[in-house]
Amino acid sequence: MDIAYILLLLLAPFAGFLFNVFFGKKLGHNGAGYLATFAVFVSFLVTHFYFVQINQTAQPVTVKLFDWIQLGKFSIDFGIVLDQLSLLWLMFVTGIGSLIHLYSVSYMHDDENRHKFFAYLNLFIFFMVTLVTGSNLLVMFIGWEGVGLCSYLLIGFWYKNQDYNDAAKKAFIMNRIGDLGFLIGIFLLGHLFGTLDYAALKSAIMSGAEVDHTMLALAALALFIGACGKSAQIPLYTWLPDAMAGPTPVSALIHAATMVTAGIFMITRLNFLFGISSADMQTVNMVIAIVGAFTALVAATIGLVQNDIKKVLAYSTVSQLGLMFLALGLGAYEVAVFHVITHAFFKACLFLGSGSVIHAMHGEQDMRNMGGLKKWMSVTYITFLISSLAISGIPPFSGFFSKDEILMTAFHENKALWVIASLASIMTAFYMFRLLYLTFFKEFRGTDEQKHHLHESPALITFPLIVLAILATVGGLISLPGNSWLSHYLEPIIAYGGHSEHHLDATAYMLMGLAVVGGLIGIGIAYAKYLKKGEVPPADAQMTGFHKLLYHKYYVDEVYDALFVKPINAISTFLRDTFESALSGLVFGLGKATNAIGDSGKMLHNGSIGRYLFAFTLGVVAIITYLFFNKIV
Amino acid sequence: MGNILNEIGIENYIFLSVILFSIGVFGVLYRRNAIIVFMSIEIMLNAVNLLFVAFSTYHQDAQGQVFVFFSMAVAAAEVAVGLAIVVSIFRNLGSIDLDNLKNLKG
Amino acid sequence: MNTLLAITGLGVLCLLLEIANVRKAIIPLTIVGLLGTLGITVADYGKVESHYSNMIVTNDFSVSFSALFVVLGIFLIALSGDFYRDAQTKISDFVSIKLFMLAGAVAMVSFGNLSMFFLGIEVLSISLYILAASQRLNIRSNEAGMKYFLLGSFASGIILFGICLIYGAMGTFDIVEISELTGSAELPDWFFIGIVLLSIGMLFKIAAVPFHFWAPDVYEGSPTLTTALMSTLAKVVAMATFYKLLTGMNANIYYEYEIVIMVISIASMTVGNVMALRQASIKRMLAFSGVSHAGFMLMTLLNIKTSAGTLLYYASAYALAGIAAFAIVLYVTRNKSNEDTYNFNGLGKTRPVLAAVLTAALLSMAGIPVFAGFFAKFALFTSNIQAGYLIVVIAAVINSIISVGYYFKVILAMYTQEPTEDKKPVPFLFYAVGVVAILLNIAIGLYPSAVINLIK
Amino acid sequence: MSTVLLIFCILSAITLATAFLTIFTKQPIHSAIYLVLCFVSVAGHYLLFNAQFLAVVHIIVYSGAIMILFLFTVMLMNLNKEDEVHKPRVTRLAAGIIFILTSLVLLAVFIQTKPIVGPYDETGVDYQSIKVLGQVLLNEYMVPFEFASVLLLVAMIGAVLLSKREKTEKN
Amino acid sequence: MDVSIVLILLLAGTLVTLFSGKSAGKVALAFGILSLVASIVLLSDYNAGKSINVLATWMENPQIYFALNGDGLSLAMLLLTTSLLPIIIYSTFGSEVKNPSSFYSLILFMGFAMAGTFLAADGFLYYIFWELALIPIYFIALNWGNGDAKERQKAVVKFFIYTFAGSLFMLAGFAYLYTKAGNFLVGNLSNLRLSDQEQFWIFLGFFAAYAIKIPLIPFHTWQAAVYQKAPTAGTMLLSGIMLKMGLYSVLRWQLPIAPYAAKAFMATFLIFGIAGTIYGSIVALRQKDLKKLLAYSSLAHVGLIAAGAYTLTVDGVRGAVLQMISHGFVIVGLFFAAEVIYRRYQTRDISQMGGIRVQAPKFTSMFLILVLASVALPTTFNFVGEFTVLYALSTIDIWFAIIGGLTIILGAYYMLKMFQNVMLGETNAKPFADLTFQEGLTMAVIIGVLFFFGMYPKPINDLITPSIQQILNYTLKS
Repeated sequence: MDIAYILLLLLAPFAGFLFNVFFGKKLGHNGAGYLATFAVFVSFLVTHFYFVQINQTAQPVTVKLFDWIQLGKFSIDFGIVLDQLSLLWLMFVTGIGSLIHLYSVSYMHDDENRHKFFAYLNLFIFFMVTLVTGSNLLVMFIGWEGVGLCSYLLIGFWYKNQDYNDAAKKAFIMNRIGDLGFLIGIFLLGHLFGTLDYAALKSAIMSGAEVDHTMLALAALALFIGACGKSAQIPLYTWLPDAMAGPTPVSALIHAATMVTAGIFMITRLNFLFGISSADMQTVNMVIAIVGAFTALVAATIGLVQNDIKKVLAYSTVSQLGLMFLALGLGAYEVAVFHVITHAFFKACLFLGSGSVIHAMHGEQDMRNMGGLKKWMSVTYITFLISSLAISGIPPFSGFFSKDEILMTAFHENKALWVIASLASIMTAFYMFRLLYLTFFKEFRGTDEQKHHLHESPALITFPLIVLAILATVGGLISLPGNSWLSHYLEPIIAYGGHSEHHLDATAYMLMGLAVVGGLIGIGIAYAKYLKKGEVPPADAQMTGFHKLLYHKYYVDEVYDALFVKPINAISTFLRDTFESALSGLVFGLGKATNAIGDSGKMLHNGSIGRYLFAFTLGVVAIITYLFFNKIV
Repeated sequence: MGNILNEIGIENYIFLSVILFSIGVFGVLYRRNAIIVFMSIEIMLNAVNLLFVAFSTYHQDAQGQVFVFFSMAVAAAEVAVGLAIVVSIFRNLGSIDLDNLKNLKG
Repeated sequence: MNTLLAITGLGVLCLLLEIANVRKAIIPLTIVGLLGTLGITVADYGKVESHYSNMIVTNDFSVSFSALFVVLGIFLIALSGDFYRDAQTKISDFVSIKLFMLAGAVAMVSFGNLSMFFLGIEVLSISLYILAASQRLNIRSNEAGMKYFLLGSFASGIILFGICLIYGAMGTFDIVEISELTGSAELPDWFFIGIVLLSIGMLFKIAAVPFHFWAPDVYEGSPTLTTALMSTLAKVVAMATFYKLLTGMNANIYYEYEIVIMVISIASMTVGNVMALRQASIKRMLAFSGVSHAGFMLMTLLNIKTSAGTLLYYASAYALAGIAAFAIVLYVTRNKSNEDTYNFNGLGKTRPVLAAVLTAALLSMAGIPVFAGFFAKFALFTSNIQAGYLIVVIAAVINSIISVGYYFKVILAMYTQEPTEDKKPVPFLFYAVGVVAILLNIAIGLYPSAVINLIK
Repeated sequence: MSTVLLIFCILSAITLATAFLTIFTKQPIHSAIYLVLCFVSVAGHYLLFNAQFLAVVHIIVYSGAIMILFLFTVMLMNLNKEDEVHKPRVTRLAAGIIFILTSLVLLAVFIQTKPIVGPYDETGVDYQSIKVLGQVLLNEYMVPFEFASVLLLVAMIGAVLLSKREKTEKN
Repeated sequence: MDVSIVLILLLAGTLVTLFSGKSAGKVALAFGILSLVASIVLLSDYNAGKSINVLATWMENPQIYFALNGDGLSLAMLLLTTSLLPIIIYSTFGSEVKNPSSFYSLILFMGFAMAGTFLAADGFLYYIFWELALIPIYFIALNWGNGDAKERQKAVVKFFIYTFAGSLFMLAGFAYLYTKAGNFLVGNLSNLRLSDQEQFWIFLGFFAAYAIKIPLIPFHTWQAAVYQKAPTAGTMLLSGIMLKMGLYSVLRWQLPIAPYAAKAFMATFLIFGIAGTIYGSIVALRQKDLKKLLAYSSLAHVGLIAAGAYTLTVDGVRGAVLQMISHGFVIVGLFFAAEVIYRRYQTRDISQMGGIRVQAPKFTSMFLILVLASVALPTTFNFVGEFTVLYALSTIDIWFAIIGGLTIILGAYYMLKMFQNVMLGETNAKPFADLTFQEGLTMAVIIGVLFFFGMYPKPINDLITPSIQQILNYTLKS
């Protein structure tokens, strides 16, 4: 029975994909969209069914579908495991997924390739489900690459624009860099333990078998590189802001709520590996924490000055993901998971909200050309405000709880990281409200043409916004400080007992207070700057100094370009034009040389009988001389 | 009848023959006139014939001399054919200078 | 013996037919006669006999090679009809000369006495001189005849000298006696000098470097049919005779001599192939290719005890491919003033069958499988590795590579260039000879043991 | 020095000298005459060996037949004047060097060989009279003898073939 | 039924096709499918444990057998050949082929020779098939190729001479082996106890042949030019099947016969292979000609396959074989895509393409799937192979896997860049009709195979593993 349900879970989106690919165009105007939504919703229902079940039984469901790849030491089957972690992830993947599908029905209704869009979205859900439910690393890798593919397809959805295509390509390739790390990690683990199955790996590691801990740490590091690629951490984060080229629902679903959290999912999934207490592994964890913290800070600083509404959200996503990695690095897996969930709620809401704005503005994304939109779009405004408060960590919104947990963990483990993370949080509050003020307050700065068309989005768009806003508000309930349902729920997953729950002591309250104050400071500065003074960010050309550096994202793209892309292309050109022809010339050269000898040999055969006779006689003399004066017989 | 070689020595005949043969070779290399070149070849053949006879005496055996007959027949045949070729070249070219025969080369 | 008589008789018959004024019958009759001769020859297979004071011996070697020569002779005579269409009055002369030449060739592989060998080689040579110069109004033909004649008589002189020295050492011309005497301790050094001089003469006949200079010029200048004859029959005959001389006289080849053969073999392959690369005339190219094949065939002498079969096989493969190739060359260069490669342009389009035959022939020469040339090369390699001459094998490998270069030049011309002229009618015999020869080639390529094991 | 040896030396000197002169003389006619002398001296050698029949045949074939053929051709071509251009000096020099080289090498080879020790065979049996020769030639060497006829036949056909005017030529 | 049936069918097909005039294509397709069916029957016979080998004496002296062995590895390669053959033949149906009877006949003949190469168990027979395969492709490239005739000749002749040169060294090696073993049967040759030095030379001799045929850098210079100049069917034959001849031969002949040398050289050849992978990927990056780009991509892939084979581990070899098969399909598909474009644009210059997606969505999807398969996206067959190979490399040394693994990054880079430049962007001014039924079917079949075995490679795996195990037993015996 389980198999049938699980196949339904897995294949409903896939069936949606196939149906939309082949027949989507014939399904009428919105048919494809509704079909796709329905497919995801089916998955959601199945997920829900299992979610309820596991809450009662706490028994994970494992299903082996078929043997897949055989290696000398072990074989890899195509297996599905539905345990607490995967079900949790599935809940919001399919849940938010359904909402965003619904949203897209309206959002994309003018696009001629709608059916493809929904097909890709369904395919994405399918791969995401695979990623989450796979019972071993390689099945996860299928999903891992699959969601990367969908990301590629959806970023480049408007394929006529080569810049978008470049962004898509960039996303795919940067992900692949991470994927290589992932693969190396898989190889190392496979080599060490002879299995890739989570359960088997876990028991092998937990049983304390003699393994090379350095190799284990290396495997963990390699896997983390994989996570960096997918979850946009330094140094592989630059693709995510560019990925905003895709339609906004895509940004919400893939590049905020679900796919980019795959890295966190993977590390949490493998917490029995990352949690090993060896010196080498601690170094790895430190690296993860530091990378996370710095990503949070760097992305936040860049976010401060971006003018594209979606870019701001993108950097905010990178920054938040950094915070999650910080938590992972510090061993607080359930905290990271908690933040993933709340982040999924409010960031999806934010993106969808920005989508609503962009929809109203007919594709305009530059905040400098917006302003005062709350007059026209009240629902959007309110949901946006709630989400902004949530992300800024203002109680009682969900973000407050999750972010606070991270900060608290950081405070206990490493003060420096806490400082960095807190700075990032303050900045987050600032740029989110900068965004809010620039978009919804003051006067409209766009053209009259745009102004004329401003309107609130239809219900299909606002409904998901409202649902998500509610979730963003109450999401914190799942893990209240001191009494965390989530920690309890995830207990079977966390191998080493998780980190000790923080007691609600004075320090905790002080930290909460500090965080809230920090958030408020950020909001306050934004208020002063953009609402009170009414500043509008300067045009691109007028930026100077640090501002310009930030605006250009520290020129990281340019540096990468100069360090990797250009040299490789230059080498390629060199090899193509010079080396290849030289190599080819070498082979031809042998032929040419032989021909040249042949040509000069012609002069020897000059037709003169005299010369021929000379050669003849000389030959006779030479042979006789050799034979009879060399060694007498 | 004694063996004449006891007084002269087969080596001397070999040397004579070799030198005569070499003279023939020299002539072939030295002259351009086809006829003279033919003559040189005849000298070579004669040198060998002479040696055949010397060996025939050496072995006190008739076969060597019989072979000389064949050799003569061959020489005659060669000369006949060779001269026919020379004549036909002369008809075409008006000359029998071997150095003029350089159309075929390369 | 029977073969020799039959062929000579046929030659005389030709002359009589001319007198009887039935020219048209000459070629068909000759072919039928030769087919009969082939039967007579093959019937002798397996016998070991000697005739007339051991002047002529019959054994597997002589029978196999004689049969090959007769087969080649049939092909060559079949091609004569069209080739001499402008000289009908002389056709009996041409055919009978070829028949006599064939008799000489048979004598050369079945001699039991050096006198038969010498006469055989002279009959062969003189016939070739005549045939080379036979277009007497063509200065190129004259020149070819002259060159061949001069160098050939020169070589004859050296062969004669060699025979003379062998006689001086042994006191006999009978090779059985000679081979018995070589075992004795009292072996005068003259014998070896004689063998060396004889070898040099034979090296000239097979056109090995550095005695090959005549070959390209003579091949180019001679009438094409004669070229075909020289490059197939004459070369194979000379090589077989060379082999028979060395084995028959039990010349006890010693190391230095083998080194010389090895060097000449490598040099022939290399010079032949490298020179062939840049030849415009296909006849010249085939001449140089022949030089290189001579080098290949010389490799058999390095493993002389066991390589008779290999030699027979290589010779058959080479000669059959050569005949097939020349049948096409004859067709293409009919009424042409030269034999340059461009004449073959577009043959693949106008005459696909002929082009396919020529392609197959060239592929065989290059040593590509299923064609006999491949197995021939392979057998050579194996036998030389067995003898321990790896260097020759490596040289042969490298040379095979070079050879592909020029063989493919012609193939390219046939298949990639546009035809320069309209189709001309093809005489049936050209088709027949080309196709039959190449089919034979492929047949022995598929069943090499049929040929290679003929001589045990 | 015995008389025989003396005769040998003189004959050899004549043979070599005339051979040289054949080559060096510019007039083809003179060359031919020197060659005849050379042949005659070779016949002298044959006589020295007591091979009378061979000597006679030699004179008849070479001095008689072959030389006449040569002379006839020379006359036919009207070559009896010194119109032959010499080969280039280098070639001649090279020819000289080759000549010396060839003779030296060949001589050296034969000098090096094991010397013949002891007296030569003296069977006393007649081996070179016409009778014996005839027997050998027509018994043992019957096949080659017949085959020589083929050779001559080929040469004859060839000579005719090469010199016969073709019908087309007349037009 | 034994394996010779396939050879007989293909040879018969060659002859029948040659004389079937205008309908040659259909006849050839029929024979191709027949041989596929025959191979499948053989496969089931083999799986049922029936003997499908042939062993007949061809000649007594020298001792040469007409020996064909259908073990798992050979059958896998045979199936690759016989399944690609109909696809390749069918793929040409959309374009005008001049002189079709010769063309299709040559294709079948080439299939015959390649199938023979994969089946031959006698070294001599194997060599004959090996060389024979060269002739048809030579003529196909020469006569039906494209581009400037002079350039084409140059490239094709170079190809021929180059590969022929390599194989002659192999022939010399076989000749040497023959003198040692007295026959050519692969089993006997593998059981020879050659000295280390002998093995060294034999290995090198074989390597000359295989390195050029595969091709490994730096012996690859013939490849790009020939791929570019040959007609697409020829390129497919070359890249889809013929390349695999070299790789297969490494496994079948080189490793078991010269095991010591194989072990001694292992690291070197791993580096050769991996270097080829990186090199090919980098050069592919800036190619202007679509077919050339695919040629270099092929170079990159076979480098990795070769590296897998030379790991001398079961995983490496198995991965290599899987990769050989999957690469065969995907590269045929990709070349076909290039052909589809060529049929419409009459060019292979990437700079003249772009903006096709708008006009041809079906084609775009299929092309994209092939591109993704070629960059080894999981669920495609290529991933299975590449993963296995990389895993095997990692067991030798993790750095091999890391550097070899760069191919998944670089591969994605050049393939996606190509895809973007060819298919995406503003609508092309030139019209582009979407796939015809014939074209669509061709691509769909290939894609189906890629996905099916991508998800379920077990049948192939089970088929090849025992023979690989056996080969490695020979190789690794001390």
